[in-house]
Amino acid sequence: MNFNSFSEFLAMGNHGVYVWSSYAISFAILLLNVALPLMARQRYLKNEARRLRREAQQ
Amino acid sequence: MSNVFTLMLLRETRLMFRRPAELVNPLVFFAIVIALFPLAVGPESQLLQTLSPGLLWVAALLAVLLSLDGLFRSDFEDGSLEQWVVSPHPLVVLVLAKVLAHWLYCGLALVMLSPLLALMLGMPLDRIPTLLLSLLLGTPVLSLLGAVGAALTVGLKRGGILLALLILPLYIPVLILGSGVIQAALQGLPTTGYLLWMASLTMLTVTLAPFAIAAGLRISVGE
Amino acid sequence: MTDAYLETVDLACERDWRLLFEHLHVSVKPKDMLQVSGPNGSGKTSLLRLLAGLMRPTTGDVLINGVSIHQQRNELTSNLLWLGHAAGIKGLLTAEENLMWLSALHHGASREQVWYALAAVGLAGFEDVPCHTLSAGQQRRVGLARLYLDAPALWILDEPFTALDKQAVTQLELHLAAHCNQGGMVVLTTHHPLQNAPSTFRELDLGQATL
Amino acid sequence: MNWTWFHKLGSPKWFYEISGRWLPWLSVSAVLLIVVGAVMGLAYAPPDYQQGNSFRIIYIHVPAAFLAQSTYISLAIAGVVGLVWKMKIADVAVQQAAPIGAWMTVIALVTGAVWGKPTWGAWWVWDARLTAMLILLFLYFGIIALGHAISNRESSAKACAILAIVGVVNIPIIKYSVDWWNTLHQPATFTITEKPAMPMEMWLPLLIMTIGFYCFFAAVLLMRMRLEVLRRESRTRWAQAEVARQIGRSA
Repeated sequence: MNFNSFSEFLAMGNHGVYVWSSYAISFAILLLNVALPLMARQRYLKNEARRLRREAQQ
Repeated sequence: MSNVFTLMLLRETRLMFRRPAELVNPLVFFAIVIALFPLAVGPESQLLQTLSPGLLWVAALLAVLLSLDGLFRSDFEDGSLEQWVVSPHPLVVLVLAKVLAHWLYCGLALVMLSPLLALMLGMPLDRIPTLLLSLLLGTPVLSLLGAVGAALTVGLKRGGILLALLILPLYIPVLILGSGVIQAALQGLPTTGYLLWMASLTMLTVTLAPFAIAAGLRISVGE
Repeated sequence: MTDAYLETVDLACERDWRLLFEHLHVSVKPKDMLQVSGPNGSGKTSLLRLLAGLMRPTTGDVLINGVSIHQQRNELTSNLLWLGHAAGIKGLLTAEENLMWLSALHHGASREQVWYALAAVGLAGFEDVPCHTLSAGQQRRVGLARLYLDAPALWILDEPFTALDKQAVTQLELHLAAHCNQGGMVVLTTHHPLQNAPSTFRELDLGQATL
Repeated sequence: MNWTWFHKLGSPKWFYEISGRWLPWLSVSAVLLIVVGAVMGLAYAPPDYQQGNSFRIIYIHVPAAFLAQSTYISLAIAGVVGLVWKMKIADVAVQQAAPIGAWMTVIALVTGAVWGKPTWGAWWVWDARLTAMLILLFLYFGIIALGHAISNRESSAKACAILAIVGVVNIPIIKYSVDWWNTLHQPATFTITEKPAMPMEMWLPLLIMTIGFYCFFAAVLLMRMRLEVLRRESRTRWAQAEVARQIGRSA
């Protein structure tokens, strides 16, 4: 561990804003990359389910 | 084979001279864009001279880009492209002739006009040969790479803006080298090495791009 | 089956998520005339474009003498005359210039042959008129004049009869039949029932083939 | 050499089955590696003697930049495979990998800019590497835009493949010319990846993060490709059965 206290860890020697913001933005983008295909999949399955129901009714 | 090449050049020449407006439009555009800059940044001659290599190159690049949207469009719409694809002659040869014609009537014309505009921007007379050489080596690359984009977007309804999006990033090396050479010349640095680099870039594009253009046209026709 | 020059094997075509046709087996041998018919959007033009090698099939293949056309493009292109919806006629060029160029793309033709062909489609005297000043029917004839040049064996024609007057239609029908009788092959789409078809005439209804 | 595996890989059904087996492993290792790498990089690596703690941004920046470039190259490779061997899976890969690559480029650009503020005192400096990254982003935009503009999905995959190949030939030329451009106009004093001999505690997290990013890329790519394969194969029986199974599970 390179830091003596948690507050020092957060401060990052006055560069905390830069380090934490870039990590936050990057992880947000990574999560977005996971979420988008998952949502697209859900949407596709929902559409297919609706289509199958419609065809079953006919 | 070479026969078809010259016939294609002849056909393009005929078409070009029967619509002289299309021949003149890129040139007028080039001149207007160059005239806009002194109006925008002020007429200070030192500033204009420093900016002149970049201005001339960006304006030439945009003028070529503007003319490219129509490169294959009318041939696509009237069925000429289909005829080229079903011809026993290699599409690459036909395409090379077509792009050569485009360069002759657009790129080369811009090169000829550029000294006049360069002098208006205050470029010293003894740097004009470098300018001419850099544009002469660079504009074929603009035509060839642009034709790749034009071939890929010819079947699309609003291909114009997309074409710019595809092609402009690919133009960056030519732009950097082309304007950099003139800047180096303005600063009195040697330019031969970079001109040779540009020449090899041009050769590389001339050998590879026609295949990409032909493949792009086949896709657009087959859609 | 074995004497077929051009044939399709289990051909399927899909456009914009819609299946136009599948499991299509068509064969054309010398002297054959094949009319592809069907309602709008049934894939007539697509089938013709597949046969001409302009499009790639979704599945299946198109063969010439048993070998895929995509492996022997030259065999296809040097024996093919393709006339699409648009025939590749430039409005700014004259009829003669257009024909000279289009024939140069294939085997080439002399000026006399081009003049003869233009006369054959009733355009004598219009040789050096820019095509955009001609009427739609006359422009169509400039494209069709290629059929009177020293033409390849396989003709694939998409709607060749559009914009033609009655007399020109009859003339073209007779010319197509003559080409077949001399051992040529014609594949065409048209909505109009042919009056002068050769004995080898067949019709392929895509509307029924898919149902 | 036996090439059957190569052609089998081209079969969408086989791809769907095998990727389903790989996906959990890839996802788990991506999460583990990225978390471990981030903790090590943020807390345990010693601060840089020149840049202090702001250098910890490289643990994101470098893997993202690395991935952004190699993704573009893999686009071109997949494009060649799709064009030459007509492999459907390669077509799918080209279009599904492009957005991920573009997002990685965005990460590299944003972290590079944020790093620049304490180091150079400006959010954006026309540094050779950042500029090359920006151009790469534009190249990605071109491919994505072309893919969306062409409605016929086979033509669109082929067109994207050609554009990617042309772009890949251009990348070394762009890199060379941007470097030259940078030396012609006074360069920025030092760049984000320029490091004098790094101690082990410094580069180990970097290595872990890079591998983690690659696993992440592979996992997301497989997720996207699996969905696209289901869409494309919606007419086949196995895809319909799979969709029905998934619907049953989510209902």
